[in-house]
Amino acid sequence: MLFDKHNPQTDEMIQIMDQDGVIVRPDLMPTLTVEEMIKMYKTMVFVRVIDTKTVQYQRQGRILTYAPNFGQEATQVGSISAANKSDWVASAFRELGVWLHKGIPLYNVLLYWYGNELGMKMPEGVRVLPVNVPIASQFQHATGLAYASMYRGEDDVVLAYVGDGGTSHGEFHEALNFAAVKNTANVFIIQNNQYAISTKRTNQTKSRTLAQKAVAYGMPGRYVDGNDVFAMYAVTKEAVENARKGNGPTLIEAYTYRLGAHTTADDPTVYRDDEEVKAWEKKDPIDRFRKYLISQGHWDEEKEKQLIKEKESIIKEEFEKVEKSGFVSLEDVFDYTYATKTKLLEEQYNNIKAREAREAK
Amino acid sequence: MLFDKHNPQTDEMIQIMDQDGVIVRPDLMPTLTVEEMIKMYKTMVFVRVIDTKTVQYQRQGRILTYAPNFGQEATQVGSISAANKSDWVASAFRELGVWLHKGIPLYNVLLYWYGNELGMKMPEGVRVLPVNVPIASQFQHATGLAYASMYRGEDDVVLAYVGDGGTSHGEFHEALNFAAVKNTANVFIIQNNQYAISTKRTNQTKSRTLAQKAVAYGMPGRYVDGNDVFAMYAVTKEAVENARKGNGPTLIEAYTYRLGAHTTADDPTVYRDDEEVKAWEKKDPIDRFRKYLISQGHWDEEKEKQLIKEKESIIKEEFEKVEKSGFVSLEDVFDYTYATKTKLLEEQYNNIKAREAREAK
Amino acid sequence: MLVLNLIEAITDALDVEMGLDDSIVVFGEDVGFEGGVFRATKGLQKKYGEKRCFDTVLAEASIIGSGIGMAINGLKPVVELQFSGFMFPGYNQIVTHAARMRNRSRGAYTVPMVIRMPYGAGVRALEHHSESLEVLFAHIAGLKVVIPSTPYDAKGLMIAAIRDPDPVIFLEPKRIYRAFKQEVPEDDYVIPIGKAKILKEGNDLTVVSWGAMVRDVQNAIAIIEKEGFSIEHIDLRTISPIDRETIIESVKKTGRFVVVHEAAQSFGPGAELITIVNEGAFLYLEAPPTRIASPDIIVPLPKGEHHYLVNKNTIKDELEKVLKY
Amino acid sequence: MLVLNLIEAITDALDVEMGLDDSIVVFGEDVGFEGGVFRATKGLQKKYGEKRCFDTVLAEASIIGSGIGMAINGLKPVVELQFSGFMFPGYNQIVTHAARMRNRSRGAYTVPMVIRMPYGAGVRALEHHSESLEVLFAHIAGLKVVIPSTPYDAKGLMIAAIRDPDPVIFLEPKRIYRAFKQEVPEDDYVIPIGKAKILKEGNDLTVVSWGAMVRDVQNAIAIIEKEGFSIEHIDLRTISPIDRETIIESVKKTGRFVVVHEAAQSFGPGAELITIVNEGAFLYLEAPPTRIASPDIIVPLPKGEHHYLVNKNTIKDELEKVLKY
Ligand SMILES: Cc1ncc(C[n+]2csc(CCOP(=O)(O)OP(=O)(O)O)c2C)c(N)n1
Ligand SMILES: Cc1ncc(C[n+]2csc(CCOP(=O)(O)OP(=O)(O)O)c2C)c(N)n1
Ligand SMILES: [Mg+2]
Ligand SMILES: [Mg+2]
Repeated sequence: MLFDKHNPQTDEMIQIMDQDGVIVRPDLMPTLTVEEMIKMYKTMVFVRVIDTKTVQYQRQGRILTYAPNFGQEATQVGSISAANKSDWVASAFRELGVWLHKGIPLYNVLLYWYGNELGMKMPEGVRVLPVNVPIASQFQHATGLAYASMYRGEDDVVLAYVGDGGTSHGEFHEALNFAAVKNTANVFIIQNNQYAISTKRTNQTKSRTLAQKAVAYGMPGRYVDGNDVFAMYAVTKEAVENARKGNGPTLIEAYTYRLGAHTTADDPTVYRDDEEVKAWEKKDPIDRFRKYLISQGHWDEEKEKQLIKEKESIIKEEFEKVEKSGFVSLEDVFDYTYATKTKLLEEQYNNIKAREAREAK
Repeated sequence: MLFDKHNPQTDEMIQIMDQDGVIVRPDLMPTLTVEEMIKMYKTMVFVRVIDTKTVQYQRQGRILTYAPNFGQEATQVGSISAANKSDWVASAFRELGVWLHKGIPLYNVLLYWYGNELGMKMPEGVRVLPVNVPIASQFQHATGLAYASMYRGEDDVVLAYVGDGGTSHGEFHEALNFAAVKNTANVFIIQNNQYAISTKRTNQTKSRTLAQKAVAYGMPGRYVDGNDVFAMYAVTKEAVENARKGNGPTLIEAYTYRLGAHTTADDPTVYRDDEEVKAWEKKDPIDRFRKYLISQGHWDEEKEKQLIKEKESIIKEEFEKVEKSGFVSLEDVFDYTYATKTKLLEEQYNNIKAREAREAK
Repeated sequence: MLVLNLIEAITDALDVEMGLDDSIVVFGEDVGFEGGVFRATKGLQKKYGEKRCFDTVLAEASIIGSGIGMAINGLKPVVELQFSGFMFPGYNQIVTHAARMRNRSRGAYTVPMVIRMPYGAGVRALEHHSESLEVLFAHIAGLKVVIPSTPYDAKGLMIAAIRDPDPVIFLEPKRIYRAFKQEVPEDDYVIPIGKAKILKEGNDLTVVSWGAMVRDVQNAIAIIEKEGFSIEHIDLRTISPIDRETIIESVKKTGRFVVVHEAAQSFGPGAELITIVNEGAFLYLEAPPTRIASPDIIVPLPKGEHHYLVNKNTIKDELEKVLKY
Repeated sequence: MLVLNLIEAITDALDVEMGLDDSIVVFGEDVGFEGGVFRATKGLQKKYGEKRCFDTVLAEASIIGSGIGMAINGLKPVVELQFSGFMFPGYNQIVTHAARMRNRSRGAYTVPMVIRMPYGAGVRALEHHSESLEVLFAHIAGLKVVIPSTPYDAKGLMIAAIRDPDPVIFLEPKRIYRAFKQEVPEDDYVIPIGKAKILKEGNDLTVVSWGAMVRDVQNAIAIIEKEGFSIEHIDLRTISPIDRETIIESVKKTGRFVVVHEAAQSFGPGAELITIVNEGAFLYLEAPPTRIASPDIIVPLPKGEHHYLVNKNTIKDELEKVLKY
């Protein structure tokens, strides 16, 4: 156990790599192969490229709303890389790095933001719950998923994500308490990006760290530099393996920053200074990781250029496919209310179908 | 500040008087006049007498349901004695000692349990919210009451009570967080009586103490012997005065035990051992206080006998009055839905009135 | 054949189904060790172990929400809310998740879950222990809502609810939990959700009721039929989806319609039924379709409750009015 | 006179009333510093200070619940829920406390509070951002429910809601927040809660609608009247308590009735209105009273939303059917 001496009630944040990409705690450095690191790096860059492009598409009026992840790529990719394929994820809506790593096709993600539920139909074997809009409520599902696995004697772990704002919600509290009492294999990750829309983290709660909220549940809490992909990986790995062994849940606070807007409907300049943003840009998780990889001889400018080019063409291609996907069919809108349409739904469906046929003429 | 070195995360429980009525921490002993102590003692005995009698009445079929307080008298009376007349109370349903101290007439309390809402109409100047059945939801009202006082620059404090079971609820969490963020004058008191109906405290949460949940809100937490009236008084006093000075809320766990049934509808022998109950009977808060008072020459057997006789005759008298109160009028049932009856309510009222007139014939 | 009251029939249904299907888990506040405050789950923990029947922490949103997670991951939770008046903290999970997971995931994840709760007034209880909230569920797409009125139906509907691939709200009329006993088959059987039951055929008037009110209506009908009227009495059994066909057919025959319910009048379940009758049998109506419901007030505490509950006399008087219209 | 759109009229109402009454406090998620995600409270924090207009933590039950405490202790809270789809976590506080405190305390404590929330579909939004939930409030004794359809009404109703001694649910049709502007008096004025408005008199058919739907109905009526029909159009404005008299009088005159709403059909608000018409004007009816409502499905995401929303064509077709019945 690496981090069990960690006390989330102090200001000591777990960091392994500093903002210059230097490993400051070699003793804590996780064992990752070069391939694994490169895979993580590539996913992080992919997230950045997708965000950049999608925000552009939104400005061009080609997509309605989008919640970008700028600055939170290490939090997401570092944590999820510590999980197995068969581990579950219950996320909110700002976890693109998690979703891509878990195998949700980019097409699906874009289709969802484009306004089609089909995007959140998970492909067989992708154990991720759909985008969850009511803040913090997904934490409750996470405990149930874990209970069911435990019930069958399976050792799958459930990772759940929430924002700093979400920690204020009653559902956050109830789920953590349930998990601790039932000793379920849950890892609860707070992406503390310092804001809930316009509301500052410091106005959200008076606890010094969000990780220390673990004390309320008799659960370990970890306060981690969320822009340090290695710290995120190492801490999550320990929590995941601990849970897998039947030792119960952990709460992790990933201390990070939302460099972009809350969603494309939001204008962050209304409520925060440029200076603050600039200070955090220096801690950029991708820059930091790149510096490390370059310093180790695993990466170079040429590869970077190629990677970006490649990813840009993928997003372009996938988005164009999405744009061609058209509307959701009337069938789809009706067919998933129940396993079988009720007679009344059948009737309502037929009425609308007839009206649309008339209108089409 | 007496207790600010106290750490609710250790097992150290604040106790001033031990179970033999001996003052073990004279340094912490609050300054109370003999009159004040006697008043507290009398209220505690009154609660016990009322509980005993009312449970009897229930067995005789003269009252429907009742939630007795056996064993929790020090928790209730010790804490509320530390508050001012103008301080507010948001309690649950098992706070008889609090209510009597605040000045709710016994008649009202009995009328309520008898099944008449009028019992919870507080007399002018009694700042207590009515019995609150949905567990933990009253904590939210407590924060609002406190905000309103603060808003007007008044220094009233709001004491809120909840059970150990209630700490699991989302509303508990949200209210504590709100209070800490807004720095309201709230004192949150958990009557940890070890059970939520049949569910043991140890199955309710894995935190070692309930007081340590304060850490989640960056709020002081106090772990107190709830059967020690002096400890309850001293700790609450500090929290109340601290809040009054504008230093924000405190969470207090009163570690106590429900010696009786959850309510008269409950049979505790189904889910707990006699031995456990017997062990706690030795810690009885009234016996303990009495021993102290006798040892100091403030009390004796004769006074005790008289007190019980006097209180017994009061409850008897009041209950008989209640039994004569009859039914709730149709007016009362309709008149408080809105400030003014809607036309529809007027119509419904008239219909029922006419039907009842027909039936009466 | 067993001879059971309504709550025993529910216990029996749970027992039978748990015996047949390992994936069923039963939980809620005080549900495990002591078998629930009404003892609906009595004996199940002893028989099936703590993993399959357990006490939860005091948190309704967590009861429903964790149940949703379990259902997605292969279990069939049957959860209890102690009283329907305490469902509100869990309502967010019911409406925004249980009812929507199938649609949100386009069928990849489903929530085959039963949410049980005792409901209704007339037991002289504390505040929040007497509510009739069927509309708050029936108005929500993605939920089914069931209310039995007899032990036999309770068992068959509970088994149907457990086997249903979608979330079912199972409202138990606690006023008649122990009101009477009935023969109930020992084995499993199903009463289809969505099918009303014609309790009694008749020609002059159709009366629809459900839950505890069925017996009050039966008593009123018994009196009225002595006056020579012939009344058709339908037990709705499923509040959503409503069996419109059975009701409409009946009104086409009788020309008159009354619905009787415990829930508050305004925006209550009766309004939906009257509208269905308007939609399906308007030209057959010989009198205004009528609802008999509780007034739009808060359910009074015991000493005022007699003012509140629809009683036999009200029913009788109203039925007569409609018959003589 | 000011010329304002609907959301500006709400801001203006809050501003005017806060100026007149020190006890009004305004709060909710993001309501203070940035003035709310729709900017309904824009400028209020700057003008009245952080104590009177502030951001809350992300917790709806705490927003409502603390508001209840404030109201009991002398303040008049006007709280915002960011979208009506997020009211569910606060619903327990609304139903079990805001609606009941007066009754529970026999008038000693009251909750003069306004709970504002944008509601309704048609803005091509994410899940839970398009719900029409008026029934979930209107069915609850102790609440009043108001929905404006114009800037003028929005201001007058908001001021009435703030001055009302009981809790008022104020549903704002966000689809028309900025759809059009209207002259609005600068000073305070009140539109009484519980009073519908006859937008247009007519003889052949009564149509009731509210909120964003009013404009769609007006458009449909404009087309139909060209065919020579005369239609009476009523804006309900208050969903609870309903102005039954105005509706019944109108149907007695026209003999035909249609209600149009965005909320789901089953157990929806239309059922209550149809029942009221049955109760008050049965013998005047020349055609079945009819509801035009959304289907009983989950509001689709933007690429499917056009299937969902009742549109002008549906309204026109249905009105014609009733007129020609
Ligand atoms: C229950 C609920 N209330 C309100 C909202 C509206 N809302 C959407 S995102 C958001 C802020 C979330 O902040 P945080 O939890 O920190 O996550 P972040 O957006 O920063 O990733 C709010 C209030 C919601 N989605 N759900
Ligand atoms: C929200 C809610 N859920 C369930 C109940 C039913 N109930 C009444 S008392 C109780 C147990 C309360 O336990 P605790 O908070 O420890 O208080 P105690 O009764 O021990 O004083 C429960 C579950 C309720 N009143 N409210
Ligand atoms: Mg955030
Ligand atoms: Mg307890």
